[in-house]
Amino acid sequence: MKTMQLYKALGLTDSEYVEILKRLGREPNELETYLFSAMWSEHCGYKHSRKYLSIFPSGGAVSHGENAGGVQIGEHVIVFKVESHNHPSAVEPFQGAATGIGGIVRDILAIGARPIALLDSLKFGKITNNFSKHIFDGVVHGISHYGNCIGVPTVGGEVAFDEAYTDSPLVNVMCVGIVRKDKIRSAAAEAGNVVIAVGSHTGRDGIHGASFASKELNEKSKEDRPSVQIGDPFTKKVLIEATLEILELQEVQSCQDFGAAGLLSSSSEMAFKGECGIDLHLDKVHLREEGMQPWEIMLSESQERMLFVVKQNGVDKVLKIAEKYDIPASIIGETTTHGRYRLFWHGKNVADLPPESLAEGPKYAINEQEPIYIKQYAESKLTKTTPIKNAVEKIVSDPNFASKKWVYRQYDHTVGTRTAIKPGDAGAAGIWIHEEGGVVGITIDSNPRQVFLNPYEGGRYSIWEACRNLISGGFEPLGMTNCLNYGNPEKDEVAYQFVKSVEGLAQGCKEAGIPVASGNVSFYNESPERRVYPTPSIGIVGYVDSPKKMVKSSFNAGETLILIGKDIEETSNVGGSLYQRAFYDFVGGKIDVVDAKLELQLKKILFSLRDSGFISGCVDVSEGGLFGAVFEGVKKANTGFIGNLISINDHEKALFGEITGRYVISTGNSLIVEEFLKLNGVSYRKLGKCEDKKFEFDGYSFDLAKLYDLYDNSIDLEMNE
Amino acid sequence: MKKYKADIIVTLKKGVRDPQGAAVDTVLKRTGIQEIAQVQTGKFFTLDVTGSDETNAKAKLDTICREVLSNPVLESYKVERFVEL
Amino acid sequence: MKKYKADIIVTLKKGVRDPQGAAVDTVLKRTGIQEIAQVQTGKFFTLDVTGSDETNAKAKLDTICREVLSNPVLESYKVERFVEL
Amino acid sequence: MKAGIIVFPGTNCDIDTEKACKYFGWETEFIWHDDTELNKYDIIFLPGGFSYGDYIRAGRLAKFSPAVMSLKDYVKTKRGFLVGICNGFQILCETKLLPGILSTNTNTKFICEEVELEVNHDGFPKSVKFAIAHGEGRYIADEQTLQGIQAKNMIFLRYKNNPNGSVLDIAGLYDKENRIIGMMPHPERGVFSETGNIDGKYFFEMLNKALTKETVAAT
Ligand SMILES: Nc1ncnc2c1ncn2[C@@H]1O[C@H](COP(=O)(O)OP(=O)(O)O)[C@@H](O)[C@H]1O
Ligand SMILES: [Mg+2]
Repeated sequence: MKTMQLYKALGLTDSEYVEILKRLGREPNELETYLFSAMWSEHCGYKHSRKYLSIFPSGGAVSHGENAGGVQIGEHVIVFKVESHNHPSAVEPFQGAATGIGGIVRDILAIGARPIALLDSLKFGKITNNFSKHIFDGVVHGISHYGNCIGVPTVGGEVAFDEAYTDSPLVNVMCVGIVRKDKIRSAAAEAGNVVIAVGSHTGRDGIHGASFASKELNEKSKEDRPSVQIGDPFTKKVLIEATLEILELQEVQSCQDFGAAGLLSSSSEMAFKGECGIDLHLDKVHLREEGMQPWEIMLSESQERMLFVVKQNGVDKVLKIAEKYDIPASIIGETTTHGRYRLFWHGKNVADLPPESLAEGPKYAINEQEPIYIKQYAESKLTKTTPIKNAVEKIVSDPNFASKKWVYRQYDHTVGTRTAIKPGDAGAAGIWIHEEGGVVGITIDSNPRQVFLNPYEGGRYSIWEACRNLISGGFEPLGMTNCLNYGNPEKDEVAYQFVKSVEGLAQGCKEAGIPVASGNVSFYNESPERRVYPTPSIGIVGYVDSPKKMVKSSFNAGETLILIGKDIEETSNVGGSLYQRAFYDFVGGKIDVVDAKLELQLKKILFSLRDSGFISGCVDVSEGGLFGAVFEGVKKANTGFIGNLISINDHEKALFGEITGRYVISTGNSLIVEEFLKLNGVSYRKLGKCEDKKFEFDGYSFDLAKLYDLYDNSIDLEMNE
Repeated sequence: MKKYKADIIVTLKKGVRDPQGAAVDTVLKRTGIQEIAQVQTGKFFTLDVTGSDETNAKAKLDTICREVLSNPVLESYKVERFVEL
Repeated sequence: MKKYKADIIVTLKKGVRDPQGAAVDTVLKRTGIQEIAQVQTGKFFTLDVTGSDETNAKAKLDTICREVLSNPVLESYKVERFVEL
Repeated sequence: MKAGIIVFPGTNCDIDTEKACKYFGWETEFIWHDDTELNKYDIIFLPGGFSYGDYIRAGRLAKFSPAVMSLKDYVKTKRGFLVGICNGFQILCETKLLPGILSTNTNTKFICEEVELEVNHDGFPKSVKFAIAHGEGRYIADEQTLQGIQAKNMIFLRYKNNPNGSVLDIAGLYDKENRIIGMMPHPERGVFSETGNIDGKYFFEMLNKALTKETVAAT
């Protein structure tokens, strides 16, 4: 095919092709056209998002702009990043999710860090839908299969079910690693070194994966066979150990993982970041299949491969380590001072480009006009109500609120002997950092309905809700990572959602004082019938310097419960609350606006109470509202509650309405705590007392055993029926 | 309604990597049992399927194979045996 | 040295519970394709084996099946195909 | 006292086991699966994980490793302790060092949780809580084998709420004659209070006691 026709077939636009001609001063050859099409795809090139992501604050983050970023704790850096594997998981849930884990682990590894924890943020269609069930089952199985096998505990995450995700499920996975500060590796290469590929043989799998991830899903996607890869966690586990051993070598100058667009992306980024040239001899790459062409070798997304740039005198050492682990390795090129990105095929120069022309693709501005739905939805009102007894049973058995044990029971969450807070124990997971003596708290969270109703405020809302997960456990939030899942950014509505929510997220991070260390963007999560809610998954990492300072999120019998922060009023905006969606299929109204000053004050107060030991439990109030927070806290201690929760006429809103800026705490010293709150001018309300076997409030009483049973078993029943 | 028994073999499509097969290969080689065995692994199923007649039952079996037992994205299947019970 | 290609099917022995088969049954029921299908699962392998002659190669194949591909406590195997390459 | 931990490609509880051994002050070394010199160890661990990816069956491919093939000799001549945890238990059964076999959990899913166990051993609490994390932990054996196990009083651990369908609720076996212990639960995950559970200490203390006595007697 002439390259003129080829570029269109590969998804490059006319204007992009003109841009390529301009940059090269000539026509690209066929191979070069392939290279541009992959590197300038949305997935690799971030062409619709790069312009906007630059507003994220990054000051204070370590390794920002590398494969993953992190925050410093003592002598160590905790590295973290989220990545999406939405599109592959929609077509092949098991392998799609498994290779998602494989991919994010490689990013952490490329920094030189040992992966110590995984989290996942999952979104599916309604659990009652058979297709969604199938995807849900497969995705969880895939994560369990891969994560368990490589021995990295999956310690937390979130799972939500909503019709909006029926055609485009979201599978976001987060990995956290640890590395000594002085051992961090960069992807930037220096001239005069040897390039070595280590790991699995390169095959024809995943070719075009990058452009596939940048497409809307339709019926034909099922036939996109080579775009989905098979994960090999066994080889990955061995590769992790081999890579960490190789990175101990002084002679290793830089390291990159093979991610989207495989060898092409990893090697061109190394050259670009290091401002050096690179010569690759593609016939030297170890291949799995015969007859592979240069473009296939460059674009293959075969899993479980790493790329190293090594000083001449370290080459043998690297090869020896690979041999010990029975992993294939080959010397495939060298870094040079000529500053060009050159490919050779049996000695013949087949591509010759400036690295920046690949790495720095086009940047597009997108529409930022407010779409009409925003006003319409803001003005819509909910008029229906449910008797409170039914409502309570409904919320505890709703799969969005109910226990996710069915999921995390399948994840090995204790391997590594670091898990200080297990899934299901609290809003954040806890990983013991014995190297420094404290515990890292990790959460991944999202508020898609709120972001949908008000992208900017929804962005701030999401940041603070994630922060509250950490703060309630006693952790100081330190750094953020994100995965931004949206529909097609070329459509006005989506463009607005994206731009405004990114602004809101950035603002939220500034208010919370946390840098954005890393992130990922996934567009085109829509089908002709449905589009996902704008769903930024927010991962936040925090720290507490001693395990003893962690605050439990269980409320014990005999303790008093106190609500601190905002209280629901008749005029409170509770748009986006789960109960509205779950009971009435309603998404509308206004969302509550975060009061950052209050949030910071509450953090300070909670940490003082934590340090003085007067508070024994704390739960942030989120999905399920005040009722949800109280129920979850007492459930964890297997006790009950007697008191008053309802403050306004609309009982449903009082119990389940979601607003920001509040926590429920439990204490055995309520007098002292109340005195302290008054002294500091924090508004609070005493709710009642925890008492075994009872669940009563405001004249309503419930069969506690039944509620617990519904909460524990709803998802199980749905999946095993 | 007639009832049939079917055997089905599901294998990975050409070009798709088979990590399990590769691991067995490594072990066979290590132990010296067999140098290059080119092991490829697959799944085997036996099941009963009902239908008004053979065509109908076979169509149903096809759906089962495509929708449940295999994923056409990665795998292909073969009906190895199909007999009336 | 002669080279042969063999297909092997490994199935659970009679009386050994097959949870995977039961799980497929559940899915079939859930999707409404088939009420009860009595699914039984097994494993399928294709591999190359060399030997001085057919008897020799077959003996080797037997070892591979018994020692690697199946566990006689639980499973039995059947050589489905054995052809010279 | 010297402990050795056999590491296969795919093992993932090697470091955890080492951490636990060191906590008890044992000199601890990793044994790469190609090594065959085992007799210098007083105790050998086959740790948890997915040796060779657990492809084909859990533990099946590991049995061909030189280290595993040397274990029979270690058991006979050195008479040190041999402890298989999780994948290690699976390997012990696949190599017939312990009777029976471990198969897919009845719910077909991987199960990770803390389970209550009934212990059958003097000097051990009657009941402990250990973590389990496995997909193939359903213990199976034929009638005759089970009779033998019971006759020799080999059932060391039993699940109180059988999570995986194991026959007779078997979670661990102890062949006292040959000093081989195999168990699905992970005592090494229950040593540090920072991670919530410390029941695993009983297990290491039990080994510590048995071995210290011998070391003292030998010197
Ligand atoms: N939403 C985001 N927020 C902050 N940083 C981002 C975001 N998306 C991507 N990045 C950063 O851009 C870089 C490239 O991202 P990505 O293409 O996902 O990396 P990789 O190619 O390693 O998978 C990384 O440093 C990543 O952290
Ligand atoms: Mg990367």
